Amino acid sequence: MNIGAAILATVQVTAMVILSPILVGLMRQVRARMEGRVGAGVLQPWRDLRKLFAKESLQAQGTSWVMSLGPVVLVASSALVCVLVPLVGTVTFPLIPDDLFVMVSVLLIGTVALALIGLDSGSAFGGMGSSRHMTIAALVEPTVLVAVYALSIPVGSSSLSLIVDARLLDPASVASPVSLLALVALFIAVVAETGRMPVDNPSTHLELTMIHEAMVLESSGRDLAWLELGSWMRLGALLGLVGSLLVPWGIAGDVTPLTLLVGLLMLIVKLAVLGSALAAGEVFLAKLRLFRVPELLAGSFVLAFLAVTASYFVVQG
Amino acid sequence: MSLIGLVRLIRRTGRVAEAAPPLPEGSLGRPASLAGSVQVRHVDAGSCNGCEVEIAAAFGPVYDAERYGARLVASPRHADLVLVTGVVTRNMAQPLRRTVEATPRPRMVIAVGDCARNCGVFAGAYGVAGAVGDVVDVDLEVPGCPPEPDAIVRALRQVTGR
Amino acid sequence: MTLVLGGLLAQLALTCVAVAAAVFVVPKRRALVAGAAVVGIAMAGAVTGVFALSGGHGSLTVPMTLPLGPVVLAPDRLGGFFMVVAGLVGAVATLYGIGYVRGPAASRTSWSAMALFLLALQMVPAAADAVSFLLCWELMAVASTVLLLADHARRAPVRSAALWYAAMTHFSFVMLLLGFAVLAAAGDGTGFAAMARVPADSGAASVAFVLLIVGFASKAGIVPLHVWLPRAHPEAPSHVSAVMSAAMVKMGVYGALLVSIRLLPGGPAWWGLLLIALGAVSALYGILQASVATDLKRMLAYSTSENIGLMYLALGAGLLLRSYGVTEPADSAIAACLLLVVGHAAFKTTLFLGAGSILHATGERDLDRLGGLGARMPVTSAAFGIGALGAAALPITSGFVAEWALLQSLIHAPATQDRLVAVVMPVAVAVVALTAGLALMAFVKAYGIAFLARPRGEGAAAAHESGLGMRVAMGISASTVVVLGLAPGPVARAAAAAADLSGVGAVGWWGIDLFGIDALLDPVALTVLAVALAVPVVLVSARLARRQPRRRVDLTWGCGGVRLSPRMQYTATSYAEPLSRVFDDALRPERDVLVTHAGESRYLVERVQFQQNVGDIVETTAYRPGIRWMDRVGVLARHLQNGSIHRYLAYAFVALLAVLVVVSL
Amino acid sequence: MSASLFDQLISLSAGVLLLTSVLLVWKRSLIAAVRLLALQGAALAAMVAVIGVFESDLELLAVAGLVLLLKGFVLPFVLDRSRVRTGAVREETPLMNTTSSLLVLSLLTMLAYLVSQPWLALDPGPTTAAVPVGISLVLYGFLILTTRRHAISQLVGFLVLDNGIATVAFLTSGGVPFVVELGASLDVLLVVLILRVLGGRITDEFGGAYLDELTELRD
Repeated sequence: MNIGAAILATVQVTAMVILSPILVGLMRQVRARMEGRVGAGVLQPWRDLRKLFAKESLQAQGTSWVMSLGPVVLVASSALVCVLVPLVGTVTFPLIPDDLFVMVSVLLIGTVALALIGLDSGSAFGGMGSSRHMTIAALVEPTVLVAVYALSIPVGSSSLSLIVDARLLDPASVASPVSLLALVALFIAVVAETGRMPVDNPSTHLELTMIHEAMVLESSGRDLAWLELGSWMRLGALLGLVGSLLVPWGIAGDVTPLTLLVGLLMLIVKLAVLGSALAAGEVFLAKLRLFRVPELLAGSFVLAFLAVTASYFVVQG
Repeated sequence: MSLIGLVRLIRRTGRVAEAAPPLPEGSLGRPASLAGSVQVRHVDAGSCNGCEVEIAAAFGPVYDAERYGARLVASPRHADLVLVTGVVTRNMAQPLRRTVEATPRPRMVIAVGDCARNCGVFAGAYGVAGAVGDVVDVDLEVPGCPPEPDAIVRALRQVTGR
Repeated sequence: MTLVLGGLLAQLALTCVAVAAAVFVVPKRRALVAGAAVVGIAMAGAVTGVFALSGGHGSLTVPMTLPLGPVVLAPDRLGGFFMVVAGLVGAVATLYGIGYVRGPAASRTSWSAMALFLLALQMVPAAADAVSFLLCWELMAVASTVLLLADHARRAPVRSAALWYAAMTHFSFVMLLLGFAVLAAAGDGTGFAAMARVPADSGAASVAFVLLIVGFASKAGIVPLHVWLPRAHPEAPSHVSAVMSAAMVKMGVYGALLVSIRLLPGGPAWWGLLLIALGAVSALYGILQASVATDLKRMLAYSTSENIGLMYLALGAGLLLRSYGVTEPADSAIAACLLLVVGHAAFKTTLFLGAGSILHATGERDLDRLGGLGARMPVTSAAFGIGALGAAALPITSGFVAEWALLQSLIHAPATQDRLVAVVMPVAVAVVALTAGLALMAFVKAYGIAFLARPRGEGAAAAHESGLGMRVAMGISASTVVVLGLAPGPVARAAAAAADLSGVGAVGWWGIDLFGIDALLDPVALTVLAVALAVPVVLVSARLARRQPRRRVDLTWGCGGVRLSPRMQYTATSYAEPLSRVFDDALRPERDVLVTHAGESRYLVERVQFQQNVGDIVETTAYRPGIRWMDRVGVLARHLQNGSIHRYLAYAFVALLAVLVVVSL
Repeated sequence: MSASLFDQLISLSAGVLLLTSVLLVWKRSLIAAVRLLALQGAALAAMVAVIGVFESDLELLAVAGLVLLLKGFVLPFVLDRSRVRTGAVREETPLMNTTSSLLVLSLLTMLAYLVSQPWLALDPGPTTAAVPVGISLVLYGFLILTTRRHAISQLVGFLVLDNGIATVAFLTSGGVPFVVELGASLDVLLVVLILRVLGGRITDEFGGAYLDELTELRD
């Protein structure tokens, strides 16, 4: 069990390290095509990363170890999330159940690392980004946990692999209103957490409208490369999670070369479809004013809440 | 515009980017690590905004400089290339030096437009500190008043090599 | 003589030694000698607690001259649990205090009060009947008031804080007195054993429950009875704040546990709902105030309100589920409550000690003037950082484990199949989640603003690391936060023993296993995995660093600006601004923007002044009118007492007549 | 139609009813409101039709057609016309901000589930399981009525309320006699038309249809 889980963990992390920049490249490419551009190609994020790793890092006076350690923490937390989420398969370490609460808190470690980097730079921009980022993170939290609650009710556990396995056994449950409401809520939370439209504009150049970008304005070279990679891996893992919950088929229940290969292919397909859909959706959206973001989050909270209430009464009523 | 209207517009418009011209012969001593990916920080050192319009066009859908791996960024910390326009006014001389200094190495500086190269029509004006080359080291110059987007894209392609 | 009895006797003896040392040793050595003795009291208390927790028995009867009867001390397992917590917190805080105290906080009175305070903290959970409990409770209140008043001569806010504290703590005392009186009457005896015979579904039990919970909640800082907390904690010396927040306030939780699972087990469902409601309001309000507060210690005080709120919520959930007969999730919730007690004790001690070091080094509590302390005070920075991680409930700290257990027990409530539970639990999960999110924000703010970037004030720029004793104390408490986060198993076992819980245990040596609800967490395994994943990243980073070393530059990027001053950085106020706008209705901050125009011009501005004050809305709306009313009554009452001896004699005469009339009837 | 399919279809249409009304509270755009209302009407008609097919009740199917015609097309159309006439696009300043109304919404849903518990206990089944949705709709309708200020939003709230009552009626009594439904529907239509004429007149006279301004009419 442990060896199988270790193999699966390695496969998942490696796959996400390789795939997540390509996913971002794909999303940019979809967007470029819809805008009538040619686009830089899906491999452009990888070219950017390669270049950034070769560049020097600058450290301004007054900044501290957070500037250099923060990016490493972010990448490590994203990698841990990639292990905890059933992306390719549902085999887990016996002592480390893929508990959703644990996953969320590991994700939050990365959030905190980013926020501290923003504050450490000591510029007005960094503080601004950090403050907005944390405000949104705080308000997303109820949606995420209540959605988790809704998902956990049918199986009586917050373990992701159990939830996915249960969905495999009973495909009808995926399309039930409860599950759909919870997934929509979770998806809005993912959008907010990873700084996509309409909460944050990932391609903005205007400091005053930034959230994520403002925090990393001060980072350069390999620090920036780690930060980008870490954020992309988060995006990939969370989209993969939504994908696994929405379309659980093809996910590996045990560790053999064939099942792993099928799981991996399914993961690539799911990520490609979800990423393209997200990017295409973003073309139609304008960024929300910062103080209207709580409305969006309150809405997603209501959906999650309805999912919980309904599932109680539907299951037992 | 409604959702359906936007979908129609997207479908009707299709691709607006012009076909890529052949890769210019670059004899530029560019750092090998910048191949394929160049992040650009733009500094307006005292321009009349004519060059800005052209730069915007170069990164717009028609010329689409992004397809060659160049991208505008918000901070010199993220940049490899500083794109300077306009004569350097007295108030902008120090910020320009700081911006170049804030860019991690290997880095390059491109002076865009005649003003940036040799002060153009503003030469000798009282608020002018000099051309870009007088303040920081310039690696590449793009002539023109203002230069055409094509020229700017050519210069960028010399750096990215795509 | 049993071990427990020996421990109790040792505490009393050490208290005598400590008071004698405080009174007789020369001021130069007083802190060291008296402090050592006080540490001894606390450690003896902790050891006694361990004996009691592991099932040891022992009873100590201290005869009193008062007509109330002797004080009987006989700790049970639950009491032992709290004795361990209070003892360890007291020991670490006192160790810190030895190096920290200066001026009036180092006086004879203060050290004697400290000894009595720590003794009282041990005796409250050890008390075996209501009278002893109330006496110890009062001793605890008086000793802590004296400690709080240490600096009263120099600073007016101290006096006001002490007044609020004294008033609230006596309100609490009166409520407890009434509550225990009702129970004693119903159970025919003041012993806890006699009280436990009162059936929980009787009317008297409910009346007593409400009175006692109100009394304990006011000690615990539950909203709306929390008003003394944000005043007393900032003004007390920091090591005293640490003990007050991490140990004394917990006695309010101990009291609630005592009433609800030991004296009156099996109460109706609304008891649980009452506790959940109190806890939820308290948690949300506390953390909202904490996240917009700029005074570091005030922020920590509100965060205490929040954490106690979570404990009440957990206990309430446990009671609610028990009343539906769902034992395992209920027991997990109560275990979560105890884990929160331990976790909070560890990280709040660390945070208050860290705040004390900052105050010591910079003379500032205002976050808006701090900054850049990470480079100047590395040990404090590390300790405070770990404490902040704990308070934000992130892995691998004690706070995380506790909150994880709480959430797990809440989501396993569906087993009850009841609509009330179905409605309450999602709300509880949402409250816990929002609280966790806001706590994250609050503590990122506290740590990031105080320790990172550049100093915002002169005090922060001139800061220096604190002395050895203080650093050691902070180190001990910070490592406790991590150790408890890594190895929650033993604590879970202790909690299971203390409150007699089923379905809660340990997996392996250190992991926690809520096998009753099929949820386990092994932080060590998680950490090993995280480290295994981080190692390649670190290796790649190191390799790249060798090839291309980091280059130091002068300025952070500020758009090429020439005059970058530290005042341009974000402050704690600006950090919380978006949040205070989102929660405008709940916080009602007062904002003033004063624009001074240059000359006659409407367009040229000479100066813009911004002022913001986030008051405590509970205090302004609920307490102020009451205080005004009491003031008026007081003015009227003055007419009764005008100094005329004839009038006083007349009062006595009237009273005599009244008594005679009553007797004759 | 099999029982499980019936089950799924009922819960699906109930889900659409609930979702559209949540969106009605969420969105402030009046254009979206009209479209959502049409969708809601269609979902209600679908629910009636499903019950009709399951119970092989021709009368119910006729009612479903009527509901679809009236609530899916006629009423939204009338509403849209009056919206165009007042020239309003958005509910600009509701009395309660969106975030708060969404939170209130979740509390109302909870309340709806609580009060409908006796029904569920009495006769558990797919139709009764959807009763809370109807009650929620009634409560949401009241919420919209009390917190919105534009006359069109008021009409929207009124129609949501009516849809809620209709949902509960169809689900609990297994169908309303055709005549009764016809009468009720015509009443609603009449109310909407009268309000529409009134609103139009008021707009012509005063240049706006905000209720706050209408209080001045009393003087």
